Amino acid sequence: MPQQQIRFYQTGSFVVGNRLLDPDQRTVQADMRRTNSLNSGHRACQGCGEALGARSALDAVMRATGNQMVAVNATGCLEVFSTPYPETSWQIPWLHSLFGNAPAVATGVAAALKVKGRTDVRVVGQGGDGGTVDIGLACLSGMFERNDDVLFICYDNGGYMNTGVQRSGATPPAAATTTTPAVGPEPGNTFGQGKSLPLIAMAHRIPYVATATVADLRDLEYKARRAMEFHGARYLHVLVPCPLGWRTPSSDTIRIARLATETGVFPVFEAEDGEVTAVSRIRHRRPVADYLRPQGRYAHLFGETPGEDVVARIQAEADRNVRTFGLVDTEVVR
Amino acid sequence: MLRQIEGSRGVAEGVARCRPEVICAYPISPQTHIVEALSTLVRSGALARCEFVNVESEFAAMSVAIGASAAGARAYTATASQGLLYMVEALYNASGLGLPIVMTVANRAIGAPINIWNDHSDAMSQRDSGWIQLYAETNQEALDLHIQGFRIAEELSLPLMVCMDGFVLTHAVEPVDVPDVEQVDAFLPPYEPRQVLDPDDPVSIGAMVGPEAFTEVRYLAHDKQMQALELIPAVAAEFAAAFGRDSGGLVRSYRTDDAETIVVALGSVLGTIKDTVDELRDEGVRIGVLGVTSFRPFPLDAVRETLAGAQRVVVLERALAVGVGGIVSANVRMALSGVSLHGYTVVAGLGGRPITKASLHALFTEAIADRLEPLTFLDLNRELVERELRRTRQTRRSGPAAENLLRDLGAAASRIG
Amino acid sequence: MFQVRIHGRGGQGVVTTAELLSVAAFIEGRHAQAFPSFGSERTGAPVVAFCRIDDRPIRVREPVARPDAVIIQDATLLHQVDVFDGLGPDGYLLVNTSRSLADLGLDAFVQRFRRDRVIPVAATDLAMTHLGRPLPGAVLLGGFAAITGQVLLSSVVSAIQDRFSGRLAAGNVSAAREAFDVVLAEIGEPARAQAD
Amino acid sequence: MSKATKQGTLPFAITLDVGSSLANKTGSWRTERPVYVDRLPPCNNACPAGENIQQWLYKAEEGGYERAWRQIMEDNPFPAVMGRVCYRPCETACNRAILDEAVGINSVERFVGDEAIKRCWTVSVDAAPSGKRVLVVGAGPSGLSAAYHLTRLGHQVTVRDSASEPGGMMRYGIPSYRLPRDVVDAEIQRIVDMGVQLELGTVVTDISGAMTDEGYDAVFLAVGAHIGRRADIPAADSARILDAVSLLAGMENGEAPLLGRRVAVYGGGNTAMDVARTAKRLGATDAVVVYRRTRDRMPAHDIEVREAVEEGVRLRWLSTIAYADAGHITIEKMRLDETGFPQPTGEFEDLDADSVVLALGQLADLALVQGLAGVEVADDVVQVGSDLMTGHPGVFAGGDMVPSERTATVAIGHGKRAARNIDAWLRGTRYQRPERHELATYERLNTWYYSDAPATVRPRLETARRISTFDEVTGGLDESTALFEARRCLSCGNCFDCDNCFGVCPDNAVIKLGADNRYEIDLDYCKGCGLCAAECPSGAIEMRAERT
Repeated sequence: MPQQQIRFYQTGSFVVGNRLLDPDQRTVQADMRRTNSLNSGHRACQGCGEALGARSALDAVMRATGNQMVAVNATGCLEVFSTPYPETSWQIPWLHSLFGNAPAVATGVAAALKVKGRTDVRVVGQGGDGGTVDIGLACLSGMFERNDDVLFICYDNGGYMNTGVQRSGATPPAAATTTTPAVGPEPGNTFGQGKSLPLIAMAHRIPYVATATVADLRDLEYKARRAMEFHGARYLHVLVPCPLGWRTPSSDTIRIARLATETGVFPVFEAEDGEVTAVSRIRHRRPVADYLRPQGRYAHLFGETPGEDVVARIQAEADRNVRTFGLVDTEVVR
Repeated sequence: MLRQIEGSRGVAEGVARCRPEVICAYPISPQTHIVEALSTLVRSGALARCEFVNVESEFAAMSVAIGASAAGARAYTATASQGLLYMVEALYNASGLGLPIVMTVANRAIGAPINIWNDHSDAMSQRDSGWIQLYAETNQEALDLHIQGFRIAEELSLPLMVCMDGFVLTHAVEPVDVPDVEQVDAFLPPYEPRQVLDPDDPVSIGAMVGPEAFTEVRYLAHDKQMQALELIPAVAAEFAAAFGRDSGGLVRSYRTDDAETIVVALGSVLGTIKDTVDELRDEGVRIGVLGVTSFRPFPLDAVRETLAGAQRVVVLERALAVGVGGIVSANVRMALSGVSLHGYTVVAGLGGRPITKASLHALFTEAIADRLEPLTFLDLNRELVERELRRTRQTRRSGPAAENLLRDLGAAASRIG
Repeated sequence: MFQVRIHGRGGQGVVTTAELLSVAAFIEGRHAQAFPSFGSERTGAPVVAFCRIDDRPIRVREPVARPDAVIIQDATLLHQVDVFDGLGPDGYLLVNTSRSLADLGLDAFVQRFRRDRVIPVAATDLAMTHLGRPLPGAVLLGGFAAITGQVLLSSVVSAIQDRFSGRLAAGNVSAAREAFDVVLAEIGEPARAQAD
Repeated sequence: MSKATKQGTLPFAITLDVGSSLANKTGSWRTERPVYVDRLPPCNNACPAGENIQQWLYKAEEGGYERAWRQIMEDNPFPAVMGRVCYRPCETACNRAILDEAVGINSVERFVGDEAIKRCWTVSVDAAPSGKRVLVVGAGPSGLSAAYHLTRLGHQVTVRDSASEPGGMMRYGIPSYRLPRDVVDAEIQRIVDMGVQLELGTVVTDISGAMTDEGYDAVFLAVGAHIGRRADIPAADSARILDAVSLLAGMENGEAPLLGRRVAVYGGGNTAMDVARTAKRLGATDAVVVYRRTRDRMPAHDIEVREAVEEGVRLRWLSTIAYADAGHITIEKMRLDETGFPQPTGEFEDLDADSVVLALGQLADLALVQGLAGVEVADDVVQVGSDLMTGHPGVFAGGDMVPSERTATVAIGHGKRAARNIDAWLRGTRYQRPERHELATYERLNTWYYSDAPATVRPRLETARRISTFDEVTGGLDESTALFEARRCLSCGNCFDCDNCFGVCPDNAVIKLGADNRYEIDLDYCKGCGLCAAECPSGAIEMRAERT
């Protein structure tokens, strides 16, 4: 009989730890003295996944580095809601330069710290999917290719939400944005081949690449901490639902992220030197419709003229993920 | 030590003596020799404690410099032409954040048509980017301006670009006095950032500023450049005292005291102009030249002071504000508001066209006789453009102008220039 | 002011030749300025470089249009580019060739110049002998020193040693020396009093 | 605001001093606020003994078995007994059953109860002596439970019982292979040690006398139901017919009844199963339970039936015994009418049986209330109010002798209820049942956070050894399995300090108070997104609209 170490929680997937764990096993977010890298008073929407993801990731990095860290932020929601003059919500040394250059700016900071012998201070670059997979991609790829000592974190909410929900390279197929009506099967986004930045990052053979979601903050923390055990370029891709852009209730942010993983739409895994080393198995596999239906951006797939064919294509994508990453032991959809 | 070396090499040696801690390199002619030379200096250890980062674009180059500077490192990069334009967004950001980055701009034309040769279109396009712009007349001055540049930039927390004519200077081998490390160390203290990313004293740099404070922020940026009007000559004087050379400053005049005609120009062409001025002086013409070293901030008072006494001003520009004409001229006119004299704008040396003494001699003679058009294109091949204009008037689809012109020029295109 | 124009092809070290010449002059405490015909010429394409030598600081930046001397590193250019353009009747002309001017069919062209100032030098051959590589530039400067007297052979030699090292330096030096002797022999006596 | 830091004056507006957004009270965005609530867990709700199951599991899962045991003892003095014989209504109600399998509450209770016996934990009486004396008639689960609680409430209690040993049905009704006697003895002894007066072999007949002459201030009647219900089956004189209750009681007194090799048991209750299984253990080769309805209508609990069948007991549905003779009985087949009532079919069949044991239910011996003023008897049981008081002031009754389900657990519950009401009555007040929370339903849970953890199966004695001995059939859990089982509890409807709300708030608007003091919402910053409520595993947070 395996000893159930953690009460209530799926081993390894519980949210933030609890009284039954040894203090050193508890998550940073469970710590009354956690650093709150992003403190209260920020102007993020109610139920913002990005605010939650950013605080959790950076708190973990702070814990891992003994607060010896610097963050560089791309332009975007996170930057705008966290630092409108005269107030900032950050508790860390933080620099915002431009939309498309955060990885390069982070490289610059890392270079400066290196030349000053402050290699104990670690650098984190962060941005939304626009600043990462679109306008920031060239700088990011350069940072990867040079293997600069930077952890870059992408908070992926699948669109340009800061400017009012426009399509980005990370907007999933069939999702509706304010600019997709022109391109996709109205009003949803087109089906492309997709743009998996984690895979692109892996193609650079950088030491560490991982994906995570706000549905599993413990896993997110673990990966942020793990990333700090490496030197060189590291990439963490975090799925952060956006109640505004996804048109979901603010209280559903985590539930939706969970569904993204349980349906296979968003594979959660780790890779080292370009090879997948671990995947988070799907616990109770669900059909993609369970993930799509609650989201307003997919409402057109479930209206008077339901888009079964579209849903089927998305299901096929999820199935591919499940196969590619081996997300479930047995191929049964519950 | 006085050495006979290529301008790019001279600049690299000068920059190295400023001990930059982070150098971002991306190739583009005619700047490339500078970062190549710096790379070897880092390799050889002549430039120690320096991170040399090979970036993937000029945009990245400036971005890396921004990060490095914000983290308290002395940052340097070099670029030209399209490269400068490619980093424009970051240029404004660097000045907005008040990061004292120093950058060499090996001035080069901007396409299309693509053209690798020298003019000032690139740097001129960034005159409002908030960067200080200093133009070098010789390779010696180019080197010296970098040493002064770091002083000025870091004292004001403003980025500064040293503009030197591409090829004309960067590729020219001439005597350059390369100062000793000790000399430079004594003149240029280590970088003390005004703000820095420090885990032990964290701050948020780069906040979003709304209407309630944006005007003030911009005003303060302008005020810094006004302070530079004081600082630049002060630093130049200190430099002269320490190195025994006149370099930099706001403006430099040559034989202007009794001049009726004063030519205003920037950069390496000043040398050729001075020779021409001497020739004309020998003919008894009262002519002089005013070299503008600091184009940003623009020294309105100094320019006015020199020009106020003259009867005519010929502003010779290596750039063209398409649709209006002169860029430097506009600034000179501002300096002369209220003063009535003949003003001529001459656009010369675009895309590497040589500015010869002969042409200048003729030009000035015309000017002195006040037979000059208010806007003149030096050595413009009238026949050629007329033909093209005729062509375009005749047929709607007359093909690309540049190629037509080349066709008309024929073999001449492959000629030296 | 003494102005030199050097013709050659990309990859033949034309720019280096101009630079070496300027350095030689610099070594003698004179003012010199060397620069290429700014362009993006690739290997094999016709290229030009310039050098000015003067006793006063050189301010002018225009290309050399009226050279006092023209050095042709590659004789095959003779019929492709107007290499004599701007060269005055008293101008010097140094051609890298193992053949005679007649063989090159240049007689007609060089009529207007002083015979003793138009010298063919088998620079490439010399380079191959001493260097094992077809780099005629430095070699021609030996000839240039002899024919123009603008710079001393010793200065050319130190410029070469300053720029190159080891075999390359040694080879170039000995080749330059031989070129100097060859040209001297050709023109009988040094153009300039050897007192200094 | 750009203020002087170690770095000197920061550049105006562009650079800001950290953490300054605390000045921006985002609580003003809120239209709903999260509120922490406590709900009634279904297990607690279902427990006839009124145990706070969730609470003692919470303590047990930390390994705090003594604290868990003391929590049980607040309501029930028989954890070790209950951990064996309770029919587990709590597990039937358990929300976890919907997720995977119900939490093995009963098994943990037994583990904790046995721990208490092993470690000799005792309960102290802290209440000041009230000077009141209470007579309890009947030393069964109900009576002893009442005695236990009354003692803890400061009253002096005497328990009288006609039997020679205390425990009532726990001893005389339940076979020892289900409930070893040493366990019963231990838990009763603990009660006696608290100062309860035990007078055995004493038949009480005169209640009012006891109150007036002996000066008892109140009486609690809990005599149980020990008389086997007879059914007049046509039978030959030579037919051997016994009744279940006396048979089982006889076992306890060491008299092995002569049943023969083939035994027919008549009835469908738990007692029928007990008898059939006992018969097996006494060497019967064939034990048949004859019942007139179908299995699903059997009053016997499922486990009982299952274990009986495992041990080789045969069941005959839809049958009544029409005639009993020596060595065989005649059975008439029945069929259920539309109302589910069995109707004779006229088909008969013979069945070999050396003896017939009647297990058709029990009756209470109500002689002692005859003539007791005000006490009303109907349907063979004493009528009581919700406070369990009979029509006779100061005389209360509970257990099998009052209208209710007849299980030990219910009896123990009565004991507690009676004690509280008696205590109130003695103090001249009325016992007020505390307000009950809203039920914690499965829908309110966020079960994602709970482990996939199937229930621990208790070790069971292999059949061969079972039917040959009276050894205890079902074993207990060891410490690790008990811990595991305890930790399967979902804590339905009540905060368990999981830190979820603290962690998932995007605005850091949940304040962790620490040291099991739970949390509090920081209304200065809470934007009312509702994530904490949605992600609370146990459904202990509720969103309430802000007053407009």
